[in-house]
Amino acid sequence: MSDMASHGRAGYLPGFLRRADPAVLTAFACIVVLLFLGSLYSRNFLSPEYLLQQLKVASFLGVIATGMMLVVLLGQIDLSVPWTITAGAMMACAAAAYGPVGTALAMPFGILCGVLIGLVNGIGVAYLRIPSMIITLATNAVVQGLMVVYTGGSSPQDTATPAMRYVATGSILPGVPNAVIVWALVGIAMVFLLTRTGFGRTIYGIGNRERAAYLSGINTRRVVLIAFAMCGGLAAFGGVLLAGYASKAAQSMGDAYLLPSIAAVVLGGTSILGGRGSYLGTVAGVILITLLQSILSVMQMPEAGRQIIYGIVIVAMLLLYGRTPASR
Amino acid sequence: MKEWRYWVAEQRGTLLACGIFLLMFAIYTSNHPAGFTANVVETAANKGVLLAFVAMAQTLVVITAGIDLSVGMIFVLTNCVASALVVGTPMQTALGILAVLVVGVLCGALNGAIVIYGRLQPIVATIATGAVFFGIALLIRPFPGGSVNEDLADTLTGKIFGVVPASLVLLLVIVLLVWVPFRRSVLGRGAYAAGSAEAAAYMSGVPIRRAKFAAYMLSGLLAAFGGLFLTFFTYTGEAAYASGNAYTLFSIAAVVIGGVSLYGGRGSAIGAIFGALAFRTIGDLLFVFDLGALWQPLFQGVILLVAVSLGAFGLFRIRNRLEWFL
Amino acid sequence: DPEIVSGPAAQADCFVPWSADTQFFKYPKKEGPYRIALANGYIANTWRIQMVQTAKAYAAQPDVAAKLKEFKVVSTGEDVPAQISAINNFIDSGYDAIVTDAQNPTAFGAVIKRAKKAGVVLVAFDNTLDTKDAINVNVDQKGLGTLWGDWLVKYLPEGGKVLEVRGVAGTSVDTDRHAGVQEALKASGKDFKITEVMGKWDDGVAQKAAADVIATNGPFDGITAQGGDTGVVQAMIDAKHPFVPFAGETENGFRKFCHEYAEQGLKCTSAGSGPAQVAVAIKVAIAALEGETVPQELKLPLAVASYPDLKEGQDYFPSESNNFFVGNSFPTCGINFSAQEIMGQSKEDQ
Amino acid sequence: MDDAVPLLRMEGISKRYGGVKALEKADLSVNAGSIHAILGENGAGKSTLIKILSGVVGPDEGRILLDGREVTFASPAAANQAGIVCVFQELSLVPELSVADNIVISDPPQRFGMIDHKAQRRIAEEALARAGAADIHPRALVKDLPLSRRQIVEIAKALARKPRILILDEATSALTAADVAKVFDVCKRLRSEGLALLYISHRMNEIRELADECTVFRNGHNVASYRAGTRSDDEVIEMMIGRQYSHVFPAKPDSGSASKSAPVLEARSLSWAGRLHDISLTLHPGEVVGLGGLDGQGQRELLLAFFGVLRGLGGQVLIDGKTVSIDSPAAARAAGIGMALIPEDRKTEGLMLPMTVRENLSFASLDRITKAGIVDRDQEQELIDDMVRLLAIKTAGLDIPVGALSGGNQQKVVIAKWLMRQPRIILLNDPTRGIDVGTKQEIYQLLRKLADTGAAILFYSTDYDELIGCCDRVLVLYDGAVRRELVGAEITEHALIASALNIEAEGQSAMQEVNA
Ligand SMILES: Nc1ncnc2c1ncn2[C@@H]1O[C@H](COP(=O)(O)OP(=O)(O)OP(=O)(O)O)[C@@H](O)[C@H]1O
Ligand SMILES: Nc1ncnc2c1ncn2[C@@H]1O[C@H](COP(=O)(O)OP(=O)(O)OP(=O)(O)O)[C@@H](O)[C@H]1O
Ligand SMILES: O[C@@H]1[C@@H](O)[C@H](O)OC[C@H]1O
Ligand SMILES: [Mg+2]
Ligand SMILES: [Mg+2]
Repeated sequence: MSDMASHGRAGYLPGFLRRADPAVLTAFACIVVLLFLGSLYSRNFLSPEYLLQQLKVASFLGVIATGMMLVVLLGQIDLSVPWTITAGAMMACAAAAYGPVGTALAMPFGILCGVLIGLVNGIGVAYLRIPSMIITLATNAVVQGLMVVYTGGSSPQDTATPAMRYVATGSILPGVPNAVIVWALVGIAMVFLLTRTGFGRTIYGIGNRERAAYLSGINTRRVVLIAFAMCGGLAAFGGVLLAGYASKAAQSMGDAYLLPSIAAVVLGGTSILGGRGSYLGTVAGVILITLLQSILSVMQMPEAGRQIIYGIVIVAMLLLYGRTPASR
Repeated sequence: MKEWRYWVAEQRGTLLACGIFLLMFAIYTSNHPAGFTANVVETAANKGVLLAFVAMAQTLVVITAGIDLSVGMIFVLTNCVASALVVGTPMQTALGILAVLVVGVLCGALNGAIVIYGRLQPIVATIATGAVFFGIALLIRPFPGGSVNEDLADTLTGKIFGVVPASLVLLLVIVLLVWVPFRRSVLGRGAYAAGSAEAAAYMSGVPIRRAKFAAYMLSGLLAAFGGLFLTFFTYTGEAAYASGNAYTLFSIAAVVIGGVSLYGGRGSAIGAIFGALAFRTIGDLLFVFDLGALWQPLFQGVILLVAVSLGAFGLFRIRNRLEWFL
Repeated sequence: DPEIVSGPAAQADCFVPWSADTQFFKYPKKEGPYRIALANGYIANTWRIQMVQTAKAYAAQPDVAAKLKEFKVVSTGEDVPAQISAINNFIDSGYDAIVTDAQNPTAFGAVIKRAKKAGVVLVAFDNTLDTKDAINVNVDQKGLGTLWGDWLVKYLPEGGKVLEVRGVAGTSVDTDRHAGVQEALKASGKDFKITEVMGKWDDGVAQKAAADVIATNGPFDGITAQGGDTGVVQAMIDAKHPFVPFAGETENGFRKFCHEYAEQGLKCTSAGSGPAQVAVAIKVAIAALEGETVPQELKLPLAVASYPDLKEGQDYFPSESNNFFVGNSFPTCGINFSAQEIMGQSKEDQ
Repeated sequence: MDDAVPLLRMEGISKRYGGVKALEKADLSVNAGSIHAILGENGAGKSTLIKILSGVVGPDEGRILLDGREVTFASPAAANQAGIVCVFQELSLVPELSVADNIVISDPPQRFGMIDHKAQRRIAEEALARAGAADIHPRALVKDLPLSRRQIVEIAKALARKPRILILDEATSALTAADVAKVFDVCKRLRSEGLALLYISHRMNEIRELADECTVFRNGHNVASYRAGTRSDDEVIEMMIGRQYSHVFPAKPDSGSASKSAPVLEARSLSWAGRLHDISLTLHPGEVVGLGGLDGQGQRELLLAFFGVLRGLGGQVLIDGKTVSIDSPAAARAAGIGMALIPEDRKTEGLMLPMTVRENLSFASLDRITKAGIVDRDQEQELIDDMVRLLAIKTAGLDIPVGALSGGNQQKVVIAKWLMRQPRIILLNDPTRGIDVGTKQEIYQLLRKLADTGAAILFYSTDYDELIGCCDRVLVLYDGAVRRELVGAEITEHALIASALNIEAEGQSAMQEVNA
């Protein structure tokens, strides 16, 4: 072995390819297998309408899981996602009650509320050093409380604005739902952030070892804070999209997204311990979860069977490619 | 350092949780219209003991640096099983109880096998097994119902000599029969060691897999005691998805309030019990303070936030910033 | 202990017994004013919030307030034991009557015994209790399903493909409604092919489930949904699914759609259980304390509005939120809240 | 003795990690009642060999003979069973458990199926006493002990297992002379009791004093075995590195020439948390200043204090004569201050092991190589190339995990990542711990080169030779205060030890002069 400076150029592959690990490829293979199995039940599972419909539904989870992935890369977790989603949706709708200005600012306002929740989480995790699993659990409860007060206390405006509806359900490119475009944009931004920016590097660095990152002169607390704020903002954005999709906001709308968003991130090969994972994997994970839920739902499987199969399939897929390396 | 100081240092988390609980419970009973009576204590004890079992179950896994997001579903599943089997003659009832406990142990063993031998991360593995457990619960109890040996149920949820809540005695017995022997066994120590520094423990020849597996199995067992007690408390079984998830999250909160480190290796199930009792008292405080109905969830959320942030006060004593990252 | 007496009940227009063999209770008369508590469980959905608000508004009406020394509300969340404990606490604290929307119909055996022993009147509504020892107030959930099924039979005389969007698995409300729908369709003798999905009484979930099933199993000739109806219609619109007869609940948003697309084929019946049933429950509790005769099981009329009789400003409110349940009055009981009134009231209240 | 069956033989052992051949057909033979030293550069395969011997990893090929009989160890526990006990280079203590718990961890005493605390305590006290550390309380948590004490506990733990073969893999690398002496006494006693000891160290003087037999490893293979004392140090080092070896330490400039320029860093009466007391010092461009003293006398804290890690610091820090308040490493490295800290533990403080060499190298310079937040990859590549060249970092590529590098090369990466910023003030916290002589030499030369180009260097080392060979001045700390300043020719082993132990000696009057 000699000095390897000459090896440098080889590292110039696009980031997502360089990081593409077998887990991601296997996850995509699982998607194909799922579709194949579904098509045995009904040809419609391969129809473009169904697939686009799935992509559209997946894009809500996709946006939410994007934020979740950021904090998971840090080795943290955000359990406040359910009510952050709801708060984003409700507050966006609420803003619409304030005339044309309110209507125009509805989406940014909803997202801003999510960012604020994320900031509280971030302060707790980064500055007060409370384990994220617990501080986010508590903020979830607080936000739920706030939303209950809001819903009961003042006559709520809960109808989505036309813009929200358009972003969630319209299609600016023929045949391609806007929601999918939104997810694609969020995803591209995320890939760029993770692979090309200094911020992305520090996310991975902190996820691997925050102490070393700190001693390298990184303001790790600020990075963690920002990541949580982004996670909150993205969850709220997901809520805004969901409100646009359903054309209204409702209290329980976030409940169904917590565990799937975590599962999607991990199924995509991101280590729950932080520091390792690629966005492409998260994309695969999101599509996997969405398809699995949809196929089980449509196959007229009773709820009990659906839960059992859902669980078994996740474990099976992880056993296929999500195992931590053997110690010996 | 004096010997007792080492003891206090070891038990700090537990003592703190105990203190928080006593303070909150004092506030509660002193504002309760009925005051500190046997009935009020019994009611609080029954409700607290349920969560205490689940929190103990969570503790065992957390000590190994894992987390069990299926613990609430084991609780729900064993509740459903108990509502089908723990009835009839004393003999049948006893066999039923045994079956319920076996189901719990099996659930824990499944989790353990997947996490330890399958080498999956506990968070996702237990999200998945939780779905399976719930599915099975729903198969057993598509609708709320079933029944339980009511004499036994009334005894265990009632009072002994009209004063001492039987549930507390039951909890104590389980602690002495399950937790204490585990804590003092080689496997128990192995579980702590694995949670604190798995590689180091392995290199030291600690049987970490067996220790962790034992922790997961006992966790399932304790969750099953919870499910059993829920059946005694409600006379029935119900495959309630929401409450399964709620108990999982409550148990995490209880464990943290109880001074158990989510990073593994530190804390005790006794602390988690006090954490559970304290957490339950947060809910009880609603009863004694005259809060608008719509403000109650917010109130609970804020108290929870304060309770879990208490640990952060230690932060201000930290003078070496590197200690943030331990 | 209540005496079991024969009917009819006092205020017979309102206190309608469930069936011919329903028992009647006569509790020992107590002197007012009374201390009454509402032990709610889950709170984080609009129906429940509307319910709690209605309870407060009802208790504040002058003639009711005059009879009450105290009216206390506690919401304990989804955890059954917490709700049981709350009721125990109310009993131990000497409340005269306790009204509850029970998280579980079968879990309250011990509480019922305890209330009986303490002479406390226990009234359950909406999610009622499987018992003969407490008063139950509810709409007929199975009857609701039957009503929906009959509506579909009426508009699909030849049978056809029906989508049934169900509620939360494992709840009695979902099971009863489902049974009602199935039986009605089967009783018609026509050829109905039913596809079921779970919508969890939630617009988002229902919409997603409906969109999936439309893409794979559609199109359908008729639809029935319990809760989440607005989302289901939205899914039809998004998928360009033809508008077909629809039997659903009473959300304002759903009714707005029904009005808007009626001529294109969205012929609806909209029926359900209004949150105002809590007021009936309180009313029964007071009557029982006053020593009047009350039925053990009390059946409330369904709030129904159907094509082509949906009236703006009465059955639906175009400028209001999509998100509340319109059916909120029980005229036979003198309970006439409008939903907007309820959801707006507390602004001045706080 | 030579024709008797050796206690242990390892034959033809090979082990690969991916593409890296850690060991290739390595042999080793060890006799009872002797201390056998294993020498070799970083990455020579020493640790891998003993990991195989103690059952932590399995060999790809080769066999192990114990008392002439072939054995295989499926786990560390199995090796323990056979009497093979290892003190690993990476400590194997469990931080959340107490010292006593740790000492008995592999086989705690039991009564009625439960751990017998009384017996455990007895065993622990005995083992601690044998390791010369009776002052460590058995109930103290390991995580509360400083590194040097932990290493002693580790040795006590090994002793409690009653080994036949005791392996010490750089067990003394964090120990100071006094502790090392105690460990040596233990080793010698064990030898006389008939044990075989395998001793790995990069400190030649230790090997000289202790070893009976030596085996030198290079590139995963044993290149020579000899009886201790039959080869000169230079010969041994040449066997290890496979090339000519001369002057370890670079020449120092005329003493005092640097201190004529204005100080770049100055401390006035620094104090902190009862651990630092009234420390004043100055550091000039072009100087290498050492921090001496027994381990744990506040040297680390002092470096951390400068680097902005400690809160509630008393006194003043001046940069270029102006008072500054540095409250984070981010502030310390900022332009205008330009400080760098090579931390104590490269694995947890210096590097992100699973990340690539590239990412680690540029991690502390991200602010310099990003424009509008975006990494300029060309600029990054240039800087990295410079550094790889400057420090001669041996790696199979820039996009492999840095954890796959040998210890010495990992340490070079840590140093390189800071040199990339061209710091004016370089703080080093025991940077050569666990580094082979060849690499050490390179580092010494580098330090001097940096000083010559105007950097100011503050250098803590547990190795006295280093302080003597490298430093223009040495500040000896005792109990958080500067006990003595040694300048130029005053820096001798005798003076260092005397002042480190705070011995009343001829140094006393000199010290008073310094303080005055
Ligand atoms: N887990 C591993 N994965 C990949 N490569 C490894 C691993 N462990 C060791 N190596 C490689 O094997 C070779 C031998 O390493 P080993 O740790 O045995 O060296 P050593 O002689 O103990 O060095 P040092 O003196 O630095 O401790 C090195 O090139 C190292 O990079
Ligand atoms: N290392 C020790 N030295 C002396 N006494 C001890 C030690 N550890 C525990 N004890 C004593 O043993 C008894 C039980 O201690 P404790 O309750 O702390 O044990 P534990 O928590 O079950 O197990 P562990 O000792 O592993 O923490 C107490 O009397 C305690 O003082
Ligand atoms: O009756 C149901 C009520 O209990 C639930 O809270 O909301 C939906 C209603 O249909
Ligand atoms: Mg202890
Ligand atoms: Mg080594």
